[in-house]
This record gives sequence, structure tokens and C-alpha cells, in this order.
Amino acid sequence: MSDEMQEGPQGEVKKFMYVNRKAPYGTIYALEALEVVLIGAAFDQDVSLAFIDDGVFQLTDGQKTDDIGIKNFSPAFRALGDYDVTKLYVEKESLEERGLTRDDLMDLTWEDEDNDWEEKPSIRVVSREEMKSVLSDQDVILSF
Amino acid sequence: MSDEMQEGPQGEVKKFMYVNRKAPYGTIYALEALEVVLIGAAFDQDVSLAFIDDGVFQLTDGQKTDDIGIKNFSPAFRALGDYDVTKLYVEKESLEERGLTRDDLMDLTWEDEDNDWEEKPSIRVVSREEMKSVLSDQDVILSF
Amino acid sequence: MKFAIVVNEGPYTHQASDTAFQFAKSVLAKGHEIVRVFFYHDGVNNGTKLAVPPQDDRHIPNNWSALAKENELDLVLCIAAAQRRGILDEKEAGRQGKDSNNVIDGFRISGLGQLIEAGIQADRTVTFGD
Amino acid sequence: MKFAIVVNEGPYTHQASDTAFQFAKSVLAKGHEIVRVFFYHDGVNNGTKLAVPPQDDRHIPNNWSALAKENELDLVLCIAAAQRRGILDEKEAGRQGKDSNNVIDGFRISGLGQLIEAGIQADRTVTFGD
Amino acid sequence: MSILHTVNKSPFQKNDLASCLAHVSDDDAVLLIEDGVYGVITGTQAAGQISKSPAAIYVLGGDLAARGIGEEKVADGVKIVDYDGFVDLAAKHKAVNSWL
Amino acid sequence: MSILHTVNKSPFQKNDLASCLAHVSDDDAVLLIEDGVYGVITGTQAAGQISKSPAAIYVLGGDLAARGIGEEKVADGVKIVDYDGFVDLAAKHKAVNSWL
Repeated sequence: MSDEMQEGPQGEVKKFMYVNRKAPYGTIYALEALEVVLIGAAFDQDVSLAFIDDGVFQLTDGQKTDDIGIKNFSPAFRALGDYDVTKLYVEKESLEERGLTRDDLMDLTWEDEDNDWEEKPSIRVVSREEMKSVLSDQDVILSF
Repeated sequence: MSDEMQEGPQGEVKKFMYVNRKAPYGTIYALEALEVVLIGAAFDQDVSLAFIDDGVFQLTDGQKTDDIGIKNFSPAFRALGDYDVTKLYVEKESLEERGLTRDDLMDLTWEDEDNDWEEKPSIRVVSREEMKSVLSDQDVILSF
Repeated sequence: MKFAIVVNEGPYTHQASDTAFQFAKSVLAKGHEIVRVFFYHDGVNNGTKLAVPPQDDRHIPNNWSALAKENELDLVLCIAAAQRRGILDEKEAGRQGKDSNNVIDGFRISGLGQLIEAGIQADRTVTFGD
Repeated sequence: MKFAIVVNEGPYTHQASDTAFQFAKSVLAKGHEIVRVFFYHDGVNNGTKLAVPPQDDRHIPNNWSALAKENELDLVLCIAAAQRRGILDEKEAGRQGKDSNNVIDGFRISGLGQLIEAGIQADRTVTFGD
Repeated sequence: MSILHTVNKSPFQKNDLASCLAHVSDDDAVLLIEDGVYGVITGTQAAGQISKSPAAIYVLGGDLAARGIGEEKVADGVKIVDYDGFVDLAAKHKAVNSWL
Repeated sequence: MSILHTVNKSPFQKNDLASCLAHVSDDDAVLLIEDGVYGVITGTQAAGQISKSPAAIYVLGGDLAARGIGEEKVADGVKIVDYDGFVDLAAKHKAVNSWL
């Protein structure tokens, strides 16, 4: 994976990790985390998202919120690719414990401008061991 | 145990159960639950408190809150007897899982006016099975 | 049948207020009575008149306020919980020497006794929280 | 060393704001710098000027306000989170046509970019929440 | 008369469902709402606990749909209700115990 | 450089401590604060998990005292720190990961 990033206004590129461990709708953390990620994308930092534990539920396909009277915000995840947020690490063990597979998740992609705008998947299902080393590698960790 | 109660202003006595399942200080629920119990005591209903799961931590002896800058509200539990709130059911299994015994809890008592003001313990350590039947017996259950 | 409803969390952060709202609408639609909706803990934050949620989102305090007007509901904010969290009506703000107030129409501020009284009067008391 | 502090829960209900406050005092006592305290989610409720806690309890919004004045701290309430929850300063209240406002001295309202900027500028970002 | 228990938190991260199931009487009912609905996903440890309970288990359909949990994923024996069904369950039992 | 993890919730009711311990690297540190401090009570399942972790484990003394958990109840190997110690730990590690 490429880590070439433009420098931000402060002339510094930090590795920002947004950790998502909570389910959507029961609490607002998932929605407001996504709002931070979308705003943060303008700062040209090296951004990753981690989906651990119940956080993986944020990415389920087919969310329909009409009956609970709350806006379905899951389509906003599809916009992440346009904002150059392309590294969504989803923990395999978390999926499995919850009876989910990658097929239950939305199909999120980004277009690689360095490679003839090839469409690439944004979701990277990783093992807990891989997640550990991704977490170790960060400069700033924001948890929701 | 005696269930003779005075009738309230509405001419009805209901069994009110306050369920405490949360630890003190990390959140305000324990403190604000106690405020309800103290106000509710004026209504002459048949009042019980249940301490289940982390709720048992509310009753630990020797709480000293100076360093965290939050008021120690545990002494207010000692006032419950004066308000005729005398049934505090504490679940034995919840204590054990948390490495606690009855000796780690405050010594809470009430004075039995029908028995020459004899001092009696308010805390009744009960098994999970007994807790189940206490819960089954209630008319109004308020959870905190 | 008479219902009392207790809401223990504020708007938006937890689903509790939304679920209580949907539940209350169903209680009324089925011909039952709501003797009171009591807002405790952070639940008092449902009674603010200063909320400005995004246009495409629900307006939780306004929705409660409108439901109360349509159905003559008694929506009570616990005074002790409200003072601690900065929810004051005009009268209370005056008494406390504050230059602003923030309780929306349709809610009233009162004591914890109103919660116990609701529990006594109602056939069922249902709590929504976290 | 430069610290950024993030507070994600409101006053009194969760300990997060208290812990952040004790942490902030220690950061300053040890001679470090606090580039910003950013209040997000229900954390924006720490910035209310209408709280009237019991006399024998701590006054969380006042304590933050005083700490900010003594140490020239930058306390920022996220505008999107604040609007949703009914936390408005005088300017924002005017813009929204509201007759009251409730932000205490020492806090300012600004955008989420201030959180990211703090994370970039600080050597350490520490989050307190639930 | 029996009691209706509600559980609103995910069983994968919180013990509320487990504690509730340990405290229900045989003729009680349990209704899963909000994030509690994740407890019904077939094949999980939570659904296994539910299937062993003598109590009747219900789940709020609106909360399932919101979370993208299709009905084909709901464990056998769990009944799906709407908010009207929630009201009926509350009316049918003598008290409601919310496992907050 | 390694990471400081903080856990602020009771391990008896929430999975945050367990999830944190499953994600720490060997040279990381874990600091238990607020209701997280219950994790150090000797003889409990939580303290057992802690003792198996390669990471250094710290607990905030003020939160222990507030909850009436005496130092004699603190599991072996856990170091007690105050808020100044919390700041030192944050300074010493390259980033802080709060398990909210």
C-alpha cells in the first residue's frame, strides 16, 4: 500500500487512526465519528479507520431506518473514497463473533488516480494480529 | 418479612423496586438513583432495592473521593434506614464474581419500631435464584 | 390502560428518547392513556428550546413538544437533574439570576415526587435509557 | 510537550469530564502545554452557563472556565455537536433566531477542523469519553 | 403474573442480555430493542444463550431493519414485533424491567 | 515507540478491557481509570486476564480509593499511579489509545 501523502498546511503528515467500536443508531458515536473523518479528510493527513468489535456493524449493507425515525447515514460511507479516505480496516474476528462475513458489508470502493482510475476496494478485512500492528503504527488515535 | 405498609395518598400500596446495576462515580446513575429512593420514601409504598452486577460496588465501605474531585455520596446509604427503606437485596453471585464479600460492604442498619427499636441489618445478601423471585414479585421496577 | 414513561438519556446521543417517542405514539394509537412522561438524568436535555439539528434530521425536542400539545401529555423534567445540567425555565432562571433560559413549550419542571406519583397512578411504568 | 485533550461526554453523567479536568491540571503542573481542549459529542454540554449544581458539589462548567482563564487555555465546543444539543453562544443564537443563549465565558464554538488541527499540532492527543 | 424484560445493548460488548437471561422467570418475556437486537443473529454465542432460555423472546423489527439484519439471520423461535407489539407486550405483563 | 492504552469501563459488565488486552503489543502499557479500575481486584477473572498480558499494567490510585478498593486488593504486578503519573505515561508513549 502506498503511503505517499501530500503535506498538510502545517507541513507535517501524521498517521491519524479513527477507531470505531460501537454499533450505529443505538448511540450517535458512529455518525459523529464519520463527520470527523469527512472534515478531517481536508487536512491531507495519512488517514485510516479501524472497525473493531461492534464497530463492524456500522458497515452492514441494507440498513433501513424508516421505522425508528432516525436518518440512515450509512450511504455516507460510500463518499469516503471521493475524499481519499481509502483504508478501512475491518477485523475478521469481530465479524465472525457477530455472525457476519464480508458479504454482509457494503461494497465500498475508491478510484486510484495513479492507476488509470481503477476501482479498488476500501474495506480491508484483517486479522486481529494485523489490526494490532496497524494500531501500533499510528501517531494520533481518535476513539468513538 | 413483614409486608404491612401504610397506604399512600392514593390509597394504594405498590411494590416499588429500584434496580441498581451500575458502579458509582464512573457514571451518575447510582447517585441519582439514591436521590429517587430518598424522595420516594415519602410516598409510603413497599420499597425494595436490588444490587445486581456492578451495582454491588455502590455499597463498598471506605470510599474516599478526594483525589477525583467528586463528592463521596456513599454515606447517604446510611440514611435509608431512617426513611424506612430497609430492604436492600444484594446478589451473592455478583459479589463473588467481583472478588467481594459482605465484609467489604458498609454496615447498613434500621431500627425496628415494632420490636423495641432493635437495630437490624438492611443488607440482605441473596442468591441469584432468590433475586429472581424478588424481581418477579414487583409492581413497578425503576432501573438505573 | 394507563402508562407512565421514563426517559433517562438526552436527545441524539442515545436512542432512548427516540424509542420512547415511538413507544408513546403507539401507546396513544392503541387507545391507552399516558399519565406522564418523566425525564430524568440526561433525559432533561430533551426539553431544550435551543437545539438546531441538521435540516434533514428529526428535531427531537420539537417532536416531543408537538406530541404533548396534540395529546395533552404531561412532560416533566426533573428539577434536580435539570439544574445540574443547565436546563432552566424562565421562572427558575429568574430565581437563579441567569439571563437566559432554555426549556421548550410543552415541558414543565418539577420534582422527583412526580416520578413516584406516576409509578403509583399508572398500570405500567416503562423506562428507556442506556 | 504539547497535549491536545478531547472530552466526549457531558458534565456529571459520566466521569470523563472530571478525569479530563484532573488530567489537564496535571499536564499544566508538570510544565507541559495544552494546545486545545476540544469538546465533542455530549461533551459540548460542559460549556453551559446555566448549570446550577447542588452547593456541596463541584461546578464543572465553572471549573473549566476558571482553568481556561488562569492558563489561557483554548476550550472549543464543536459547532455541529453543539447545535444538535442546544448549546448556542450569543452570535449563533442571534443567527438562529433564538431568544436565549447558554455558552459560558472561556469556551468558544468552532468547527471540527479544530480537532484535527489540534491532533496535528500536539505531540499527544488524549481522549476522555464513555 | 409475569414480567416483560427489555434489553437495549449489544450482547457482544455488554453483559446486560446475559444478566437478564440469568434473572428471568420461566413465564417471563424478553424483548430485544435498539442495539439489543444484535442478540438474535443466528449462529452467534448470544443467540445460543437465547435459545436455552425458557422465556419467550421477542425482537423489535424496526431496530433490526435499521441495522441491516435481515429476517433470514434471526434465530429460530424469536418473534419479531413492531412498536404496537411492544405496547401489547407491556400491557400483557404486570411490570416492565428495563435492563439498562 | 509504543502506545498507552486506557480503559475506563468495568470489565465485569463490558468487554473493553478484554478487547484492549487482545490488541496490545508487547511493549505497550495499559492504564485502568474510572470504572476500569475494578479490573485489578485480585482473584477475579479480569485480574487473571491482566496477569497474562505482556503489557505493563497501571491503575489510577484516585479512582481506586474513590471506589473503596484498598491497595491490599490490587493484583500483583499492577502499578498504582496518580494523575501526574498518567501524564508521564502519556508523554512516554508515542500515542494514547482510549478504549471507549
